[in-house]
Amino acid sequence: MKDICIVLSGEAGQGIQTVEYVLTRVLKNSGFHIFATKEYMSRVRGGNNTTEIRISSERVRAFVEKIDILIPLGKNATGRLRDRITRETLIIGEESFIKDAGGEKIEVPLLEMAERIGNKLYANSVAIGLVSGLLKADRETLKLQIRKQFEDKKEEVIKQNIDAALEGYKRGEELSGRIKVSLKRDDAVKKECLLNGAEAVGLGALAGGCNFVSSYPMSPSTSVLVFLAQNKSDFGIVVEQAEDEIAAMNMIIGAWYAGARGLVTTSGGGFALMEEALSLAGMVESPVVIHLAQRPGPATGLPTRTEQGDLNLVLYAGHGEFPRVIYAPGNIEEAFYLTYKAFNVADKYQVPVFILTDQYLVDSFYNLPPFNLDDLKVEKHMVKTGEDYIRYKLTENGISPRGVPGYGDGLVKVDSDEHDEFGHITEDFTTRVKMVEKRLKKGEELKKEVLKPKLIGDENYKVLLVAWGSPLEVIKEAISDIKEVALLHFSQVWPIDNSVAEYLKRAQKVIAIEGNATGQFANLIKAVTGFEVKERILKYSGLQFSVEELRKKIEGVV
Amino acid sequence: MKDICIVLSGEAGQGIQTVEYVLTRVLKNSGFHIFATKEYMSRVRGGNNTTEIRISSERVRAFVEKIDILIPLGKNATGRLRDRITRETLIIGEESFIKDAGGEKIEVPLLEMAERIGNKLYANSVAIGLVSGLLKADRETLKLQIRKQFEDKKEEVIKQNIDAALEGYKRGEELSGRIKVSLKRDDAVKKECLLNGAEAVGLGALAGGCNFVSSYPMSPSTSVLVFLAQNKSDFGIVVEQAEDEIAAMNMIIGAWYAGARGLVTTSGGGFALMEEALSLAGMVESPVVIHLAQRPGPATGLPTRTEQGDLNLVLYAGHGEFPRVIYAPGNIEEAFYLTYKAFNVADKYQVPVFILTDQYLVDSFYNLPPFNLDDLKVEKHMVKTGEDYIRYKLTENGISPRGVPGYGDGLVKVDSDEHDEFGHITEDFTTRVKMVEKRLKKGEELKKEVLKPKLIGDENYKVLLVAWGSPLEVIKEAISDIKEVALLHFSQVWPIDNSVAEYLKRAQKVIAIEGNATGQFANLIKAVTGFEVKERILKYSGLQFSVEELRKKIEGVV
Amino acid sequence: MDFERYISKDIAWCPGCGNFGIRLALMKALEELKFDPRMVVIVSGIGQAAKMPQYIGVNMFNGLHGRALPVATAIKVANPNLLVIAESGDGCMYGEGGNHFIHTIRRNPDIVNIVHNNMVYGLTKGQASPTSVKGFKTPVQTDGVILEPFNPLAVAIALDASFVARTFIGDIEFTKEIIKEAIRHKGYALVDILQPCVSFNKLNTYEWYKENTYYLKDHDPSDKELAFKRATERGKLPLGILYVNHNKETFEELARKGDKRPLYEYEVNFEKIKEMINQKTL
Amino acid sequence: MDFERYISKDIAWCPGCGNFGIRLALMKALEELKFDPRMVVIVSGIGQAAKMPQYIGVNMFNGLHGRALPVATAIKVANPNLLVIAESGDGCMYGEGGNHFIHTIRRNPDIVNIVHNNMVYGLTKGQASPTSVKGFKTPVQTDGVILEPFNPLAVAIALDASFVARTFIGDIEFTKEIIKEAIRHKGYALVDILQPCVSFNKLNTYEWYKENTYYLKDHDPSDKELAFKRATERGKLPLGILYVNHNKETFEELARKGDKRPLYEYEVNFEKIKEMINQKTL
Ligand SMILES: Cc1ncc(C[n+]2csc(CCOP(=O)(O)OP(=O)(O)O)c2C)c(N)n1
Ligand SMILES: Cc1ncc(C[n+]2csc(CCOP(=O)(O)OP(=O)(O)O)c2C)c(N)n1
Ligand code: SF4
Ligand code: SF4
Ligand SMILES: [Mg+2]
Ligand SMILES: [Mg+2]
Repeated sequence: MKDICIVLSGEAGQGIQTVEYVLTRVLKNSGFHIFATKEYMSRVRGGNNTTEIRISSERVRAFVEKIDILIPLGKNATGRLRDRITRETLIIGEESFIKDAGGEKIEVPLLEMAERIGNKLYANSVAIGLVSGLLKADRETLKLQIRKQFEDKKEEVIKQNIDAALEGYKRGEELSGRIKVSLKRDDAVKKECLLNGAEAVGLGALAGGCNFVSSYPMSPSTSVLVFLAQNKSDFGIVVEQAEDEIAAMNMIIGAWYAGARGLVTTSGGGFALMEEALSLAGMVESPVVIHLAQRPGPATGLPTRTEQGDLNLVLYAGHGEFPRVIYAPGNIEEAFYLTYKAFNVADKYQVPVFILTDQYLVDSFYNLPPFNLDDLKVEKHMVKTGEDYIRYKLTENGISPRGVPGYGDGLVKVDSDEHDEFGHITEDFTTRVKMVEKRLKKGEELKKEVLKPKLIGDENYKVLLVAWGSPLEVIKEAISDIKEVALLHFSQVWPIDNSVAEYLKRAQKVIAIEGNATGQFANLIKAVTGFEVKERILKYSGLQFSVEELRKKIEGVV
Repeated sequence: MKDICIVLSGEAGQGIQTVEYVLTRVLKNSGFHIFATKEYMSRVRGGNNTTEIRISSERVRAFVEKIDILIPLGKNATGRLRDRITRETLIIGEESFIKDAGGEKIEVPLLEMAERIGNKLYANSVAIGLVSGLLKADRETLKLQIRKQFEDKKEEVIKQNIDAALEGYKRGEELSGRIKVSLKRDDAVKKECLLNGAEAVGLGALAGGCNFVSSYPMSPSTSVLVFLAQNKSDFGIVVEQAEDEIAAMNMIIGAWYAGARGLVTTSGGGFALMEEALSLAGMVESPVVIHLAQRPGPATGLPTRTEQGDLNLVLYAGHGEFPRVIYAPGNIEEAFYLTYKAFNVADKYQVPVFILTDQYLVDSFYNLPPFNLDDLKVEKHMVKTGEDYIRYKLTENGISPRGVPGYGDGLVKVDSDEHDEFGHITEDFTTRVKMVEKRLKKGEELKKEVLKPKLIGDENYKVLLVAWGSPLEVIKEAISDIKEVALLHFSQVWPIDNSVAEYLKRAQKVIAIEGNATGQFANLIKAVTGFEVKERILKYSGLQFSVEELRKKIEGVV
Repeated sequence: MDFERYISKDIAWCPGCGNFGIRLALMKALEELKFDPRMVVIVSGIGQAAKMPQYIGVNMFNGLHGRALPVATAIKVANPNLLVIAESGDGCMYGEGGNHFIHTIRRNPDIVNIVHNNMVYGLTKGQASPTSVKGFKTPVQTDGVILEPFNPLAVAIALDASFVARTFIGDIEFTKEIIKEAIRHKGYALVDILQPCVSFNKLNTYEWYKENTYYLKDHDPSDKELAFKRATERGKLPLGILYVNHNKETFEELARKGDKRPLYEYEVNFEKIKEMINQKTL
Repeated sequence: MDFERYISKDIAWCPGCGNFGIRLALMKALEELKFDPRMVVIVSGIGQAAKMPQYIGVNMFNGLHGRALPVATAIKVANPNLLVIAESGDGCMYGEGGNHFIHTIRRNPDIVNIVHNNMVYGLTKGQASPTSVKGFKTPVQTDGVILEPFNPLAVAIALDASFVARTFIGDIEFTKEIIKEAIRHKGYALVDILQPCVSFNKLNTYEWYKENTYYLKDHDPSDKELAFKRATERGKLPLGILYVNHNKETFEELARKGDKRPLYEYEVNFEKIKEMINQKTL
């Protein structure tokens, strides 16, 4: 693949996010495929954060370690990247920002250029222009995007920022010879959209009919809450920041009881507090949709980093036994479609449904064709109650028609105690047994809707990689050139069915790739199929996998 | 085994518990082996509760379904026992109480007898006497125990109760010919003690050096809290009822931090609220001991019933990855020794240690020889800190010396964020990886202390039963006469080691016996060893297994 | 009686318990206000008090210990046409649920919050509750309670709750009237009902309450400082409406911007989603 | 300075943030009161404020968001010789930790509870906190806050907290003195410190606080009703010690019956256990 990887680096509060935002749009609208992801510290000012932007002639969707161009936006912005800087890395910027770094340095006095135009603060615009020029992006697009970015500002400020960007552009163009890769453009890309994982989850929720969100802020899940809050008026959604996670989850169950479609978004530690209420959902047979964006634990851990360490947590969350569904989207498209689907599945089976993402997925974005909404539909499984309505009617498949209060002539009685068909508390042992079996039957039913894992790569594989959730695209790229290797990727991690074993047995070697320290999914596969995935590539530093490290490790074992 | 099974039945509030308490002591001190267990509804008055007392010539420790003698203490007290009453069951009592029942009825006007002596309220004493007479228990012992029971009362009341008991005794003796079984007595039994599971856990905690308890009341775990509260002054224990379970668990972690030895006692739903704090213990590497008495879930479920449904819950509780230990005592002796041990293990490895019991175990009791305390010792692993003390020193086995504030010259800094050796927050990826590995290493170390499962029964088994926790004694009795069957019982359910597979492979057939609906332990065995225990005897009605049902089921498959 | 329809027949309370009176008062209040049972929801937690909706023929959400209020709030905002009552014991509402108590008052949904205040944990057999008086001995508080009792009225007033009342179930008629006022009131309404627990609270008996309470007279419930004074003064406990603030908008009015349609009627605007996605191409 | 020893070097707060002043005030207070750092524990939750003990050379328990108070209480009762400070942000103490706030006041351990009240969630980038003023717009509260702000002082007074004070970090000297008073006070002491968050709260700035606060003068902190009036009246926010009740025993005095020995010195009395077991044979 022909691609260029640009990294922006600076302190929290220096505006990397603005540069990232504008630059990715300029580049995409110039016809380049792009991918971007960030890593940042759990602080508001200072420290060191970076954003990686990959620009390519083909679709690009994964994190790489190599840095072709590094733009430090302040002092001490290159130290943490030491291991990723090679002799080929172009480091462009203020002399004082680049001086400590290795690589090929090109001094560009961004601050001075900005000041000349009117204000030091325009340095970020110069930088945006600089990169645009380097890649010969579309000038008009650059101007447009800068204008959009500052549209709330006075015309003079907008103009000066545009000038600054153009100054940068000029300097960039001059330097463009230093870039050895030449990228093709594709006009079709311009019509594509740029979305990050959080937005995809949010849009999926909207498409799933979500009209009630209650959550307590917690990185990295808050962005979904923010997305829905920003759009609440347009969609008539109730968005409530709860006093704690316990309230949030109980509210959502209350909301579903009254006929709303509710979502909580949280992270592992917040979810740990919701488990009693999850068990409540299991018992009262309430639908509920939970978006859990993973970060490294235990406890507070690394609040703004990524990990896949909470699979076991959600698999077994809550006391007692009741069924659940766990989706683990591998990319942005899946984040959208699975979140959408989660609402219908939750409603139909009256069970909790999880969307298990992580910081890497929610904070990454790439260009993709707009989702096709034509086949999407909010399937409401709610019924109008009759006089003789009973909430927990025993049925063949365990699913009872779900009524809501005030809709129809019946009363809707739900109970966290073991209950009879009416919903009244009972201590009758026979009823107890029937109700346990009723709830578990829904778990059996759910197996009929299981999403099969996807086999990617060489169908005649000797080595089979097994993965779930967000490493999908990284692995895909890593194995794109390796023969006899395939990836079996799970976007649904519970339930999974035994048929999986067939894939595994066909391989000479099976390797699990997971972003945790114990191989939770590999262990789950063994628990379900008895098949032991002995080799494991695990990462638990707080960072996502990179294409290079996986390629190396996989080549090492092939 | 020669034994007689007596069941007392009545409404909540009718004093069954008093009858049970006095009667079991009278019988034990007359030289009989006894076992008693109760089942009761989640209400304060009314409904129907029963207590079973088995009296035997040999040790007896398990619940049976058969009823030899039924004493209804009120109206409508026999209906729920319909299936357990046979033609041989003697039903003794007031005409109006016994009239609806099957079995062999013997009318004894308990109320009238009591009234004649002075007060209807003495009827329970008449009943106690009646049973004592039936079994020809020691009269002096009867008088003594009645006196003890009423020692706070006026002498007249005590006397009248004794008279009532003696009246009952007389009547019982007259009827004793109706009992076909004749039981031997054993003077050694008189020196044994009577303890229920809750008391054993409480005593174990005392022996383990527990000096801080914080909990929130929740059936069936509250009895341990009550036990420690009753003895707090004698032992200088801080006992605090917290505002909620979250506070309780955080308090316990705080207490250990300051050098105390803390315990929480709770049930599944309460524990679900403690999971975030459990993860905190994992991260700050705090010892903590958790007694979790299981009851049927999900949610409120059946608050006063029994189940083994929370194994998965504790196995995977808390976000992120960290080691833990789970003991599941099979009987009262184990409840004592394992709780004692839990404190030392928690302190040594600085990890959470669970005592996983259930309502059946905490509410059952039998006679047993007093525990030998001679080898018990509180192993304090705390160190006095030096000036240069660092809390999270990286060591070979992952265990860092644990200091406490105010003891020594160092500062003790613990952190729920990922931290460096000092305990300060860090985002350094290399440190992160080391700290993850440090924590997991302790999990490896813990494997060295794993309690091996016990093999009980025919060593040349063809059928191997696998069980954990409280069904131990029931299964033991059930298979005592069956050849080629053995039981592999686990009193520690995490970690378990692979060697287990050897036992399993030697069997022609393996059957898991568990008090839950999904076979959680069988699934765990598969997850650990790959061995699939296909056959399962599961119970999830809210009741414990009975000897008879297990015998039948096991014989069915042998 | 309509509200007797469709209930659990076996009432699990102890004979003589104050809960029976509360049930009566509540059912009468609903009857007299002519509520359609189908439009009433009682949300409760866990405890003896929390069993209430099992015995009244209205919609029921018998949830978790301590968690009635967030559930009730969500139901109300999801369907503002329902009468939503959150009802439970003192342990449930002020102990386990204390955080929701505070923040629900801040939210001010138009719900009625009935608390059966028996100053003890009934269902779990007699431990201290947040409102237990100092020195009250229990199997856990063996030396007697050492914590300051929680003062729900004072806290509610401090948070400017929109309606704060206390009654004693020895007077069912009065309790019924207070409940009716609470229902009629727009906004969060706290009704703390003093209720003897005949099984586990031998201290705060019917007699004790009679001797230790008085009816508020000539009290101006709009005077917050006065209300606070009444709520905190030593001596007898005031019965009646202590505090009312009529000038508060409700949570659902603000969160729904006046829209009262039940959320179950909501239809997704896929066109708008398309538009949003298209925005993301720019 | 002693308290600078053994700390995390990289202070992660924003330049200009009020947290720096609080750190200074606290360190000076400890210094002036001549505390041995080894006998001081700061327990915090999670948030910007909660990072405090990372930057002070005393014992540190940096626990979970919202849970500093139960940890602090346990430490104090397990070793009454330690000075225990529970310190965190407004979201941590009054939001997630609201239930512990209430019940810790009821318990009255002799700890100091310092709350950095910046009326916003700092660390998570600017959502409303319980003390955010109505109308305050954030990325989540897009139409502005609609909940009544939480009034910590009024609630603390309603619960008869033994020491209730508020300061503004614009005045470091005053804050230091109040902290010293809080430390000297026996029993639970709340110090709510108004603290500008320069990054996410553009409404409640240094200027805003200056204009909207006043120093209490001639105030009698033993007068509870007056304290309540001051805490709840509209207009400017009072600074100073609002309320003190000297007549309260502490949790650890009552729970430990006066025994001050650290629990780590505790030795098990196996003889007594034997005796108990023997009792069970009778
Ligand atoms: C999370 C959780 N913790 C504890 C319990 C056990 N529990 C059930 S009811 C109750 C207390 C009941 O007291 P209160 O709320 O005052 O109600 P009352 O029975 O007195 O009416 C407790 C502690 C529970 N069900 N759930
Ligand atoms: C259980 C849990 N929920 C949410 C979070 C995320 N979180 C961290 S700090 C914080 C709020 C911080 O606000 P505040 O307590 O006011 O402190 P500040 O940063 O303003 O000083 C939140 C919500 C968390 N760490 N844990
Ligand atoms: S235990 Fe107390 S509160 Fe519960 S029903 Fe009985 S008397 Fe009433
Ligand atoms: S975010 Fe606000 S509170 Fe946090 S350090 Fe920055 S200015 Fe201070
Ligand atoms: Mg109560
Ligand atoms: Mg704050």
